[in-house]
Amino acid sequence: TYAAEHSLNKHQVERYSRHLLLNSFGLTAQEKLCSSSVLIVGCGGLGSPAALYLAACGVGTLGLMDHDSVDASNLHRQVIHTEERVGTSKAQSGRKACEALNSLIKIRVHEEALSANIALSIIGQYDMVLDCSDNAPTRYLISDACVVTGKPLVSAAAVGTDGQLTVYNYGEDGPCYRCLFPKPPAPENCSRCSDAGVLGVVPGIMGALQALEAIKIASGKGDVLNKRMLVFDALSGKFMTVKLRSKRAGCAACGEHPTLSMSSLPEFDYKAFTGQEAQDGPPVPLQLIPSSERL
Amino acid sequence: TYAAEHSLNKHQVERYSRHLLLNSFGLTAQEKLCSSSVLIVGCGGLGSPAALYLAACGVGTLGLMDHDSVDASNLHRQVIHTEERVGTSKAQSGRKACEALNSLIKIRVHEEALSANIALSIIGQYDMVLDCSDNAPTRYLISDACVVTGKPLVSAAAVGTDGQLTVYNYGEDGPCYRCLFPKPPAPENCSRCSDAGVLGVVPGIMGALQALEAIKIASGKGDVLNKRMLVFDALSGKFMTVKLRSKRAGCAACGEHPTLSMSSLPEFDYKAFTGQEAQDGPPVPLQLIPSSERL
Amino acid sequence: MKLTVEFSGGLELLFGGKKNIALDVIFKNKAVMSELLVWMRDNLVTERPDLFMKSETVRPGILVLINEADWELCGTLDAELKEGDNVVFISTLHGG
Amino acid sequence: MKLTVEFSGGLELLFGGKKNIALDVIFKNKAVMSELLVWMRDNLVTERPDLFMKSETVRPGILVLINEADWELCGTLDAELKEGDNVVFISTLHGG
Ligand SMILES: [Zn+2]
Ligand SMILES: [Zn+2]
Repeated sequence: TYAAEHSLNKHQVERYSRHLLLNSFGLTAQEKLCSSSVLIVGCGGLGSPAALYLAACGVGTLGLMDHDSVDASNLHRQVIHTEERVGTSKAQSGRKACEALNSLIKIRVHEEALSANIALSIIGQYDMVLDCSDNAPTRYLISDACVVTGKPLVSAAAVGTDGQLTVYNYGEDGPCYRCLFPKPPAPENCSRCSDAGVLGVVPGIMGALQALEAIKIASGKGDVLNKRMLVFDALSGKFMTVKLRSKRAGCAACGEHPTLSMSSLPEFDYKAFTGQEAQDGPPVPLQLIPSSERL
Repeated sequence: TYAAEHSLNKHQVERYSRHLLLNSFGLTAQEKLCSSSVLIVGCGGLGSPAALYLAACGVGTLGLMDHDSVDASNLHRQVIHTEERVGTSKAQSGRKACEALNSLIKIRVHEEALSANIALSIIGQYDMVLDCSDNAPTRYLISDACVVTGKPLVSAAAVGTDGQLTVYNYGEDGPCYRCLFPKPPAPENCSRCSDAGVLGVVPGIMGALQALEAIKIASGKGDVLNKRMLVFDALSGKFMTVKLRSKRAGCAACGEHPTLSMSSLPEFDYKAFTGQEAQDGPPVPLQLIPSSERL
Repeated sequence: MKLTVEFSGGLELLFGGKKNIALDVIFKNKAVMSELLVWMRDNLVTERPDLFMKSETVRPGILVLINEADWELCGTLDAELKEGDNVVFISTLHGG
Repeated sequence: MKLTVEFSGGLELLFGGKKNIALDVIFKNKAVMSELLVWMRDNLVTERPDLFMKSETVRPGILVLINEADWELCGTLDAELKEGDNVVFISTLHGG
């Protein structure tokens, strides 16, 4: 049913037939998807659905990066892992889930933390990056490395019952993470799932939405969420799309006279800049709400 | 760290710690979740993420219903299945995925199609139902059976790049499916994923949102999406929440003088009513858009 | 009267693939939904008008929203329209 | 001047847990964001004002939106407010 001049083999045509049937997607979009490469930094709550849906849809090369190992308290939201794989590498566990789902794609595993030293060489190998990390220093590093290497960045976050999603460093004048947040928040304002808690399905929803943005970028279909942020309030069930600024002329990463470059980024001290280690955040001030006022 | 008077064992406290930490969720909500039972009808594109996230979050009893078996063309979106399980029962395949993720919950498998004969006795065993089915007669049957047995129904659908989500038969005067659609559409207006195609991640997003609504209903936290419908356009990335009618007084299922009841529902001919078999829909008129006008 | 109409769930296929259309409608009698439907059928539908309307109203399976609220809340066919109103037509989906 | 303010990403914890608040603000000089921030700090914050403001503006990590658009697009602290405006404060999240 398809013309001879396309790059999909018969397994791919069968596997992706529901995409090929789709008027608004079709053969060319699927071919682009099958030849794209995507790096997922963080195989946790966001990375789980993002990896599953990107593996399923046929991204050519999927990179899974995480230095951590699976803990039982992860399994309420990190659905790519299993009880059997508790204690093993999250990146390897993610690979097993994605391989079982789709052996037609190539999966690469990076079992290390993203550091300024290695960021450019790893991110340079992919067409785009998904920030599924869980801490401020890593978020700044990923954004800076994407700007320096010229890669679009699909960034999501979830804490408690709130979620956020946007695409950085995309299009003519799309902003980067530093354009929005030139100064990092103080460590006590950076809540983490492990401290503040998170309703497990919230990163599930946000990570699936990240996969969608990656698919749109890779396939060239649809309007990418750059210069816009999707803000989700799970308890009220409300999504709000807000309009963001363009690139900031004075941005240290993507501005007119950037101080970050291929040569300076590996030297940049993200720990000193954010006041936080990538590996462990401060406890969140849980005492703020007395239990009598809880929802 | 938790008072002695609660019903969670130490494995549950460890597993669900990120929910227990959460100010807006906490112990009582988790206890309610752990004692709830949810039936998922359809282990496909919507049922896959719904089952994974409901299993992960600790729903007490999860029912997985599907009469179909896994096909390779399902795997681009039905991420609960694997290549190894192609040809096997979808409900059993779903059970394997959920069991591997969370052995603390009870999983029940229903490897049969939902028919008017068995609907009341099966749905009667659960606290609520997720409609993850793929055809009009099954959607009417599930809604009617939920009205007759008094169960809330979390209903989602996805075709192409569009998604819809609402909660039927919930609250004082929440409508049912028949209140909104008293007359079924003609068969040629009922497009299915197998005919019209579907971007795989779209049911992924909608199914995760279904799990969230189920969690809100079971836990008593947050505003449930009844009398509202969430409409998602994946290509533009836009969510719209629309306000729906209340119960319709003349509704055949939930109105003031219903014709459907415990005794009459099993006799109702859903095939004749919708003009469609639950198992196979008509081909969609794909010729509507010439390829030159495709997005 | 300037109105915007939107289509979802595949209905855009009947309107040249457009999801949003800005209209300037001259109503013959009253600015009500029943007249808008007929105007749309006669002036806007590009394919298969029978997949949009059946007798005097939208075909079964279409949800109509006026300013993001179900038209059942404002009178269905008799609902009055005013300058700037947004009318959305959503075809209910069955797939999953 | 009647305004609504909304909080997201945990900032509601500084405002008594409320996600939406309807305000009636009397501005001393001009109805601009800089004055609104000070008014909110003095009249609305229930906990830790230092987690809301730092020197004259919001603390780093807070995104401010006026009518759903980044306040950078309308002058940040000098952005003028008018009756009915909606101002949203979003704390950026890092978890995943
Ligand atoms: Zn920048
Ligand atoms: Zn009804």
